Order: sequence, then C-alpha cells, then structure tokens
Amino acid sequence: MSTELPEPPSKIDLKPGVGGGGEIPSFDITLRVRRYLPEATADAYWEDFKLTMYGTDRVLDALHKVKWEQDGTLSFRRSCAHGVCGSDAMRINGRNRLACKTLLKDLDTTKPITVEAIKGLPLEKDLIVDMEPFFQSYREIMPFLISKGHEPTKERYQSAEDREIFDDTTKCILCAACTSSCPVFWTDGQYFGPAAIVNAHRFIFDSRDDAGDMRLEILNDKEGVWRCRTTFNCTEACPRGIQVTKAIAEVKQAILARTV
Amino acid sequence: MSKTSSGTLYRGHEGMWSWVGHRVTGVVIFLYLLVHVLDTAMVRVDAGAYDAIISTYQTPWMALGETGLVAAILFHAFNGLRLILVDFWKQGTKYQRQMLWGVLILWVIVFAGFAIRHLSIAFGGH
Amino acid sequence: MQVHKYDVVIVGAGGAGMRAAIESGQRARTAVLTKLYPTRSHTGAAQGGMCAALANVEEDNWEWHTFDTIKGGDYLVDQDAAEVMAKEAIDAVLDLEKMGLPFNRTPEGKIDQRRFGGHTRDHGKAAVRRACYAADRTGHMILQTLYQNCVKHNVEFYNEYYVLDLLMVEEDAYREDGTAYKQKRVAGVVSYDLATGELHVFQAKSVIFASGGAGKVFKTTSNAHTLTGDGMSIAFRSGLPLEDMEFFQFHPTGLAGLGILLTEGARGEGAILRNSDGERFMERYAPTIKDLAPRDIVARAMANEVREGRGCGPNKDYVLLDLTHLEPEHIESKLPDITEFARTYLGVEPFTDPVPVYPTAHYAMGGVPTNINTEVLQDNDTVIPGLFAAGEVACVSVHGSNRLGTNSLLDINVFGKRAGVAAAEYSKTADFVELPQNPEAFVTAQIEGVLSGNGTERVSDLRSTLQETMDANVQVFRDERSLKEARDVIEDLRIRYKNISIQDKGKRFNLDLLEAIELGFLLDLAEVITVAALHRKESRGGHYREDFPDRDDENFMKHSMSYRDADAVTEDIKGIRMETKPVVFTRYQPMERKY
Amino acid sequence: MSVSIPAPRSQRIDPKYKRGPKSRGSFEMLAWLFMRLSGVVLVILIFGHLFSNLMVGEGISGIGFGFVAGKWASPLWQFWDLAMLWLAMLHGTNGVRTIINDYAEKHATRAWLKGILYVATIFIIVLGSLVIFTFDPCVAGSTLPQC
Ligand SMILES: Cc1cc2nc3c(=O)[nH]c(=O)nc-3n(C[C@H](O)[C@H](O)[C@H](O)COP(=O)(O)OP(=O)(O)OC[C@H]3O[C@@H](n4cnc5c(N)ncnc54)[C@H](O)[C@@H]3O)c2cc1C
Ligand code: HEM
Ligand code: SF4
Ligand code: F3S
Ligand code: FES
Repeated sequence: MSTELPEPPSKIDLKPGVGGGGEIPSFDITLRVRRYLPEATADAYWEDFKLTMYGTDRVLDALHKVKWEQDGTLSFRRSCAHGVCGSDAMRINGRNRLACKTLLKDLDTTKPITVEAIKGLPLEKDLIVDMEPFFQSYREIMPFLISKGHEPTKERYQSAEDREIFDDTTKCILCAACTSSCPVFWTDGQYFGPAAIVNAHRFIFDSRDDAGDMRLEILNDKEGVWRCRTTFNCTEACPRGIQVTKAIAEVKQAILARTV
Repeated sequence: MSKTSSGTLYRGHEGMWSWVGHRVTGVVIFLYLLVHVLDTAMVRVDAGAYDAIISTYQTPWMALGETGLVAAILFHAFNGLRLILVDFWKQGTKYQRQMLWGVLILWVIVFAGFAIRHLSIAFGGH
Repeated sequence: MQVHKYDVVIVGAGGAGMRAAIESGQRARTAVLTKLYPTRSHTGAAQGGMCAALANVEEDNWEWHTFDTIKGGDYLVDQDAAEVMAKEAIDAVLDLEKMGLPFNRTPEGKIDQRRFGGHTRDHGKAAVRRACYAADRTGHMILQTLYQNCVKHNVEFYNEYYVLDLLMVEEDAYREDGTAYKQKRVAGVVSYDLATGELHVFQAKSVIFASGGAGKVFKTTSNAHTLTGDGMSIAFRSGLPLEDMEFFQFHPTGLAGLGILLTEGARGEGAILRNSDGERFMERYAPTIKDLAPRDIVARAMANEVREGRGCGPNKDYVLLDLTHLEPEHIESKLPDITEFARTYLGVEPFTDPVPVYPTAHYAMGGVPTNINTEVLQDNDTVIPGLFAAGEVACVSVHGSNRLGTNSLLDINVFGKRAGVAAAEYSKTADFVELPQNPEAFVTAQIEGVLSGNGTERVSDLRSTLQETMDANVQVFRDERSLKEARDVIEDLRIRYKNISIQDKGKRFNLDLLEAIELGFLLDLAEVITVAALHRKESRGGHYREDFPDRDDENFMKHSMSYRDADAVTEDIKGIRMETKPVVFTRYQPMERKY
Repeated sequence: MSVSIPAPRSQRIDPKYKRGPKSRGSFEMLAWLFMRLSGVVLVILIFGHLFSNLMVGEGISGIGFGFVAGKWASPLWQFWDLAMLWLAMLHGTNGVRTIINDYAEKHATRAWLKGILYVATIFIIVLGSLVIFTFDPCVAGSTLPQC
C-alpha cells in the first residue's frame, strides 16, 4: 500500500531548458541489411540503404523508412514499437536487440549499421524467422500456475516478499533475444534455451504454485539447464533486463537441492 | 538449417569469449593429457626410451609448447574456479565480469612467474 | 484454399480473445486466429491497472464503480452494461489471480490497489484506490497469464493468420409485429496465412471478434502499428453498424512527439502535470480531483495550456509530467517501465527532471455494437445468431463517450469471458450455416487487386497523409471546419487509394500487401469517425466540438450508429447512413459532469 | 465440401528442433556436479604436479627416469598421480563428450565420436593406472643404483 504523500506545491520554478528539447539533430547512416527473399534468390546477401535519420529515431524507424520509401519487399515483424511486445528481436551490429528500443544515436553511425535475423532459428524471409520451435520449448515447461487443493473463494494471499522472489522473471516478453544469442542453442537447436527456463523459473518460485517439482524434472533433461555453459549472452541480450543467467543458476540449484 | 541463416559472427561479451577460451583450452589440455600418459607409460617399458622422450621435452621448442600448455591450464583452472563461483555463489552471476578480470590478472601474474622460471631453465641449459 | 471447421472461431488473441478462448476452449472445439503471435497483442502494452471494487485497501463497492463509469462516460453509457461490468469485475480480478497473475500485494498479502483517474468513493467524494495492478505492467501480466492458461487448456492457435472477411448469409425473417426484415447469420471467416500467402476459410457455428482497436488512424498514438481496426472495418463492410465512432480517447500523458504511453497510474501514484510556468494547472480545471480527473478533461486542459502559450520546450508544444517530488524507490517499485521509456526514448531522467508529455490517441470507445451478452447487433436490437464481439473492437457500451482508465482491461476480461461462454453454448445448439459459393472470392479479388495494381501512389504516403490529417483535425478539439477538411482529405485519399501499387508481389510474409489492405481499413474508419463527429453537434466526453462546446442532452443523449449504405449521403459523404440508438438508463440520471 | 486440414503450417515444428524422448535419471546433473567437484580437486593436484615437476629443483631439466622413480617411491605421489590421472581423464572426457554433443548433429556421427572417445579414455586410464601400480624402478635400461 502506498503511503500518503504531502501535496506537491502548486507552483515551482522550472530549471531552464527542462524536458530536453531543442533542435533534433539529423545525420546520415548506412543501414546494411541481411536480405533473404526465398522466392527470388537461394542465398542471403547484404544490401546497403542510405538514409537520413533524426536523433530520436530507432533502428525500427530506419527499417520502416526503407520499407516505406525505398524497398517495400523488406520484411520484418513489429507491433508495439516501444519494447513491450517482443516482435522485433534482431541482430544489430552483431548483437541481439529490439529494433524499436535501439536508438540510432547510440550506435556508431559513421560505420554501416548491420541488421540481420536472430541466429539459430529457421530463416523465413529477411529478418523473419520461424518462431515455432521457440514457443514449443516454452510450452513444454508447463508455463501456467498449477495449484492443488481447494480454490479459495477470494484471492490467494501472497506476501510482498514472496512476490518479489520471482518478480524479475515475470517481465519476459518472449522475444527470443536470449535463446537466439545462446551459443549452445545455435549448435543443434535441441537445448530448451534460456527463455523457457526463465518462464519455468517464474512458476517454480511462485509460492502459489505446486508443480515446481514437475518443471524441475523437465529441466533436468539432457537438453535442460545442464546444457547452459554460463556464457551470459542471454543476460546481455535481454531487452527487459532480466537476470537470465541468475535465474538459470537458481533453477540448477533447485534441482540439485531436490535430489541431494 | 539452411546456410542462408549465417551472417556475421555474434559479438558476444566477455562471458562468451571466456567460454570459447575455456572450451579451447579444455580440449587442448585433454589432447595433451592423452599424449602425456602415453609418454609417461614408457617408464614401464624402458628407462632409456623414457629419457629419450623426455629429453625432447627439454628442447627449447618443446619448452615453448610446454609454456603454452601451462598457460592454457592456468587459464582453464582459474576460469573454471570462476565458473564454479558463478554456479554456487549467490552473487556470482552479478560479479561474473569482475571475476573474469580477476582471473585474467591472476593468470598473467602466475603465468609470468612460471614462464620466467621455466624458460630460464629450459634455455639456460646446464 | 483450405477449409477448416470449428464450433467456435475467435478472431484476435489479445486479452479479450484469449479470455474468451479459455472459456470456449473447454466447452467446444475452438480455434483462435490472430495476425500476431498471441503474446504480441497490444493488451500487453497496458500499464496501469484493472479496476474492481475489491475493497482490499479502502471501503468501496461495485455501485460506486458503476456510477464512476457512467459519469466518466458522460452518461452515454448503457447503464445495464456498466452494472454488469462493475459487478463482475470482482470475479474477473479473482479469476486472473487464480490463473496465476502476479499482482502487487498489500502488506497483508492481498491484491494491492491504487488510484486511477475518475474512480471515486461514494459518488465523487474523493479519489479511491480501486485499480488492481502489477507494477506498471498490468496488461503484460494479463496477456501472459491468459496465454499461459490457453497453453494449459490446449487452445488451438493459428498465428499470423489475418482475418480479412466475415462470411454471412441473409435470410428473410419476420418480427413479432409481422414486419419483414433480413436476418443475418454468420457462416465463418476468411483468413490469409502470412507465412504462405494461402487463404484459409474457417467455417464456424460461432464467431467471436476480438481484434482490438484502431489507433493507427491517428499519427500520434499509444497504439501498436498493427492496430488498424481490421475487425471494425470488416464488420462495417459486411453491412453491420458501428456505434459511437466519434468518441476516441486521447490519453493525456503520451511521451511528447512519440505517443508512447506513460500510464495514468503515474498520476495515481502522485505525479502531477505542470505548464511552462511550473504551475500545477489541473487545480484550475478540476479543483476536487485535479490531476486525477478523467482523461478527456485532462487532455483538453493540456491542449488548452499549450494553445494559450503555456506549453514547454522550443516549440511550446507540450507540458510536463512531474514525478520529482516522489521517492525514487517508490517510483522504481511502482513505475519501473515508464521511467525507462522516458530515459530510453527522450533521454530524460524522471527522478530529477519532469517528463515532456502530450495527449496521444489511445482508445476507441466505439465499435461493433453488442448487447450485454456480447451478441453482435445488426441494427438497434436484432441479434445476429452466432456472432459475438468483445474488447476494444466492440461497443457494449460501457465506456460511453469517455472510458475511465482501467475499465478496458476490465472490459476485455468481463466481456471476453461472457463471449467465450456464450459462443460455446450457442455452438452446441446450432448447426453450421452453409458457406456461400466461392467463400473466398471477395478476398481473392481484393488481394489480386492490390498485387496487380500498378498505379503511382505509395501506401505509406497515403497513410501518413491520413494520420497527419486526423491528428490535425479530429483530435482533442474539433469543429465543423476542421472536420470538413479531414473529410475532404479522406475522400481524396480514397480516390488515390485506387491507384496504389506495391513492390512485394510474393506469397511469403508479404507485409507490403497487408499494409495496403490495412490502409483500406483505416480509410474506412477514419471516414466513419469524421462523419460521425460532424454529425454530433455537441460536446460530450472524448468528443469536443469548439463550435458546440456544451453537452446537449435534448438532441444527442443517444448512441450514433453508422451504416454502410450505398444510397445514403451523410454530411456530404456518399455511402454512410447515420442512425441513433437510445441509451439505457437504470439508476443514474444525467447530471452536470464536474470533478 | 472441401477437405479439412487439421494441422496448419503455423503449428508445425521444424524436425530439427524436435526433442527426442526425455532422458531419465539425473546423469547430466551428476556430470555437471562432477565437473565442478573434480575441477576444484584438480586445481590442487595439477598445481602441485606442475610445481614439483617444473618449478622446484632443476625444473624440466631435472626430469628423467630417475626423477619419476624417485617420486613414485613415495605412496603419496603414487596416489597423487593416480587421482590426477583418473579425475583429469574423467573430467576431460566428460568435457569432450559435451562438446561432441554440441557440434556433432547427426546421430551416427555423435555415436562414433563418442565411441572413439570412450575407448581412448578407458585405454589411457587403464594404461596409466597399470604404469603407476606396476612401476618397477629396475626395468630394462635402468641406471638407478638400486638395480
Ligand atoms: C499503451 C496502452 C496502455 C493501456 N493501459 C490500460 C490500462 O492501464 N488499463 C486499461 O484498462 N486499459 C488500458 N489500455 C487499453 C487496453 O489495453 C486495450 O483496450 C485492450 O487491451 C484491448 O484488448 P483487445 O483484446 O480488445 O485487443 P488487443 O489486445 O489489441 O488484441 C487484438 C488482437 O486481434 C488480433 N487481430 C487484429 N486484427 C486481426 C485480423 N485482421 N485478423 C486476425 N487477428 C487480428 C491481433 O493479432 C491481436 O491478437 C491501454 C492501451 C494502450 C495502448
Ligand atoms: C585445473 C583445474 C580444472 C578446473 C578448475 C576445471 C574446471 C572446469 C569446469 C568448471 C568445467 C565446466 C565448464 C562448464 O560447464 O561450462 C570444465 C570443463 C572442461 N574441462 Fe576443465 N577444469 C580443470 C582441468 C581440466 C583438465 C586437466 C582438462 C583436460 C583433461 C579439462 C578439460 C575440460 C574440458 C574439455 C571441458 C569442457 C569444456 C566445455 O564444455 O566447454 N579441464 N572444467
Ligand atoms: S528472457 Fe528476456 S530476452 Fe529472453 S525472451 Fe524473455 S524478454 Fe526476451
Ligand atoms: S546464453 Fe546460453 S549458455 Fe547459458 S548463460 Fe545464457 S543460456
Ligand atoms: S515492436 Fe514490440 S518489442 Fe519492438
């Protein structure tokens, strides 16, 4: 419950120039996109686009500009445009990012900005990959609350501390930036992958859930948590700032604790 | 998967490169270990033969190789300890990067100590 | 082309669609068709909360909630629907909790609640804590929780299937008084598989539309790129009316220039609005609840400040949302995401600096008319058997002329559930309606038309012209001149739309093609919105006519119903017929709306 | 009425990603745990080994048949080297097994590579153990005084 705050003053003096603003600088960039048009060519190739962009533009804006003004065949997924839907994970300058959350001004605009599809999932077209294997792994860890016993008539109680334990992993938007940055996942695609483990973690550590054991058993598989080699690519790629490797470590500990 | 999906190399951070290093050093050490057990087994066959083989280790070129091997073992060992901390220490994942720098510093110091002593023996001769 | 047969087909996998799917999937063979992966739906962007009179932290009851909803909607709310929603809100929240939604908790471990605009205790006495929330990610948690439960119940999803047409047949029928009319019946939908470019016809006994909003009619919007009003437009093209389309909500606090939303929950937690003089100007517009007044009032106040020269920034075109007097830990725990948005997208640190904000197009109050059982109406009271709608696409009307914050997440849960149950029950009693000959013919022609078009117009040019026009003329302030201008531009765009060409002619993931089709939907809706706005010569809720600044209950206390009708002319636009529908009153008579 | 196709494309999983049957037991967990436990022990064993062989006395130049014989005269060093042999071999073998699992995608390739690996491992461990246990300072060519 939030505490009662004193009324803020009716009038304050604003600092000069408050709220940013001023002229938005513009600059030229080269966007180097890895194209793949399965109906036209057998292989992927790089294509450069020259664009004039503004200081507040994101990589997604640059892609839109290409699609809307230069080449309508350029294909990519996107929806919310502010980093909450998970549609547009891609490899930007060699690292997994959300295009809508990566500001151009934060990249080195003197060099071409490379954009390519995320790695390790079947490529469909340009920046679009087949997400089904990814979601399949997610579905396999039973990502839903399972509780035994009587349903309470009102809500189940949960202390704020218990709620806090799994807070981090509830933030996942299933963008696949983590799983497709994992060197182990790239190898044969059999590894459950960090995203599935993150979502298992979300339930394993939820005090209201009773099926943690089953999920631990699933992840104790040869393709489960033990394949993680703690390379931290996932943690660094996660656009929601989830401590993915930490969550994986906690799941490993939980499996150990339950057997030993 | 089709070859079309390959593109640039993934630009991982420290964590990924340390893993590459750990993996490569692990394999190198393993291969060396196979050979090392075989050559040591010569002590069971013939003392002269063993000495002959060992003397090849004492040539400057082998000494350099030996130094490289020790470098690999030192890195693998220190980084291995870091990985163990990442896995078992609560704050491990938070400080993994700092620990990697620690590993590298320790590695440089210990390796320098070793290299000076070892190479001076190997090249210094009797 | 392939044909699939299901008892129930749900169009859209946002909050409303998946809530329906959970119910219907357990009762009947159900398929969910969605143009996005379910977890990409825009419900996930909702931040602030979902209201229910749980009374977990303060005295509260569902009647107060009903009153607030009705008053917030400026009395254009159907009061029976509002009662249903406020009453069922409590179970809706508890259902979600039982499904696993991780709400924030009170120290006793109950679901925590916070303040939100327009929600008051005892008919307007003071702001009340009614919004249940999970930090500022309530929508994210709802969407994830619902998807998780769909996985649990093995709901069949068809992801990246764009529904482009609704299949209906008409039968002769007679009313009780003996008059003849055409009764529509639903047969199924036609969808386009993005991955392969193939058409799939889904034959179904029941169809639920849950395809969300239409924010992309405007340029500055909190809505996703994919919210192009497909469902509303498809219904309209199929001869169904659209209700109350002139009412579009502009959310006060969008990041200036970008439209990305900063939840009203921020003001619920104590943030306030200031103009360039540093003045807390809402004290002048709504002395009692100030910054927590309903959205239409706050948005208008902000626009007014800017108009009168008290805006901030180099162009004096925005005001400031001030959180600096709040404790950083408090902000971090209650509003982590929106502070990150301010940092990422504007480079402003909300702990120390106020954030530039301006109203952003947010929510369509209008939509496909339904009754409280979510059955779609083909006119004021004739139900179309088997056709249901819920969520932002529908207009039950619980939001009237202005939706209260948190009532939409509630709407999608309450009416989504009702739709799921009703559709499944209906499918048990009904037979399949025979598909028309060549059911896909219309869509095939539409696609062929776009693919073979070799005109000179670019889809993106038309779209941005449309969006800019709507922003300039049909936004917070409207008058006859601006609306007529918008109308003329839209007419012109309609002509130019016939002359488009696209570059991608392929079958796989042809988003170029779909953007063209979506533009067609947007043009339809922009036209309906503008005509309906011209037609309503009063100001009420989200619709503010400067030339008619007062509410006019005498002439306009009724819903507007827009029909597509080739022979009609309304406000000089051919093809649209405007009718009205009475508002349902149960217990609250219209009063002046003061806060 | 046209055909109805129950499984549309959007629910098809690329066969490459289909997981085989679930593995039973906790072998992978034990292997993981073993890597860490053996790692800690190996640090001591290997550092001790390297130190005594390469650092003290004459270092590498001092190593010869006599040096080995001298060392293995002590049961401590015998045990030390035996433990090191076993742990390092098992640790390394398991490590290489992981690597094979990662990069050899075809089932047959995997089986072959792992087969070779295990044979080599068993051979080396057996050989090494025999050498340590049956070490005879007076083998042919020995110039040690006690022979
Ligand atoms: C930024 C933001 C914040 C908000 N915050 C709040 C809040 O705090 N509280 C509150 O109560 N409300 C809030 N709202 C409003 C509320 O989130 C939405 O009104 C509500 O989520 C709409 O849900 P829906 O299920 O109707 O549609 P959506 O969630 O938009 O889902 C639409 C679905 O339909 C599918 N679809 C669309 N067209 C087609 C087609 N042609 N074929 C197939 N599928 C299609 C899409 O794929 C998607 O799955 C907010 C809205 C926004 C934009
Ligand atoms: C000196 C002490 C050693 C320590 C502390 C150590 C530690 C570790 C640890 C913790 C791992 C697991 C890494 C992971 O799961 O990601 C590992 C892997 C490995 N180790 Fe060692 N190790 C040591 C010595 C050796 C030796 C002597 C060999 C060779 C015989 C070796 C070969 C390997 C191999 C091949 C791997 C697998 C690498 C991979 O999967 O990427 N290690 N080591
Ligand atoms: S854990 Fe992070 S990177 Fe992975 S899917 Fe979830 S949000 Fe994306
Ligand atoms: S990238 Fe992969 S190896 Fe582990 S730490 Fe992350 S899952
Ligand atoms: S478009 Fe939604 S996350 Fe980027």
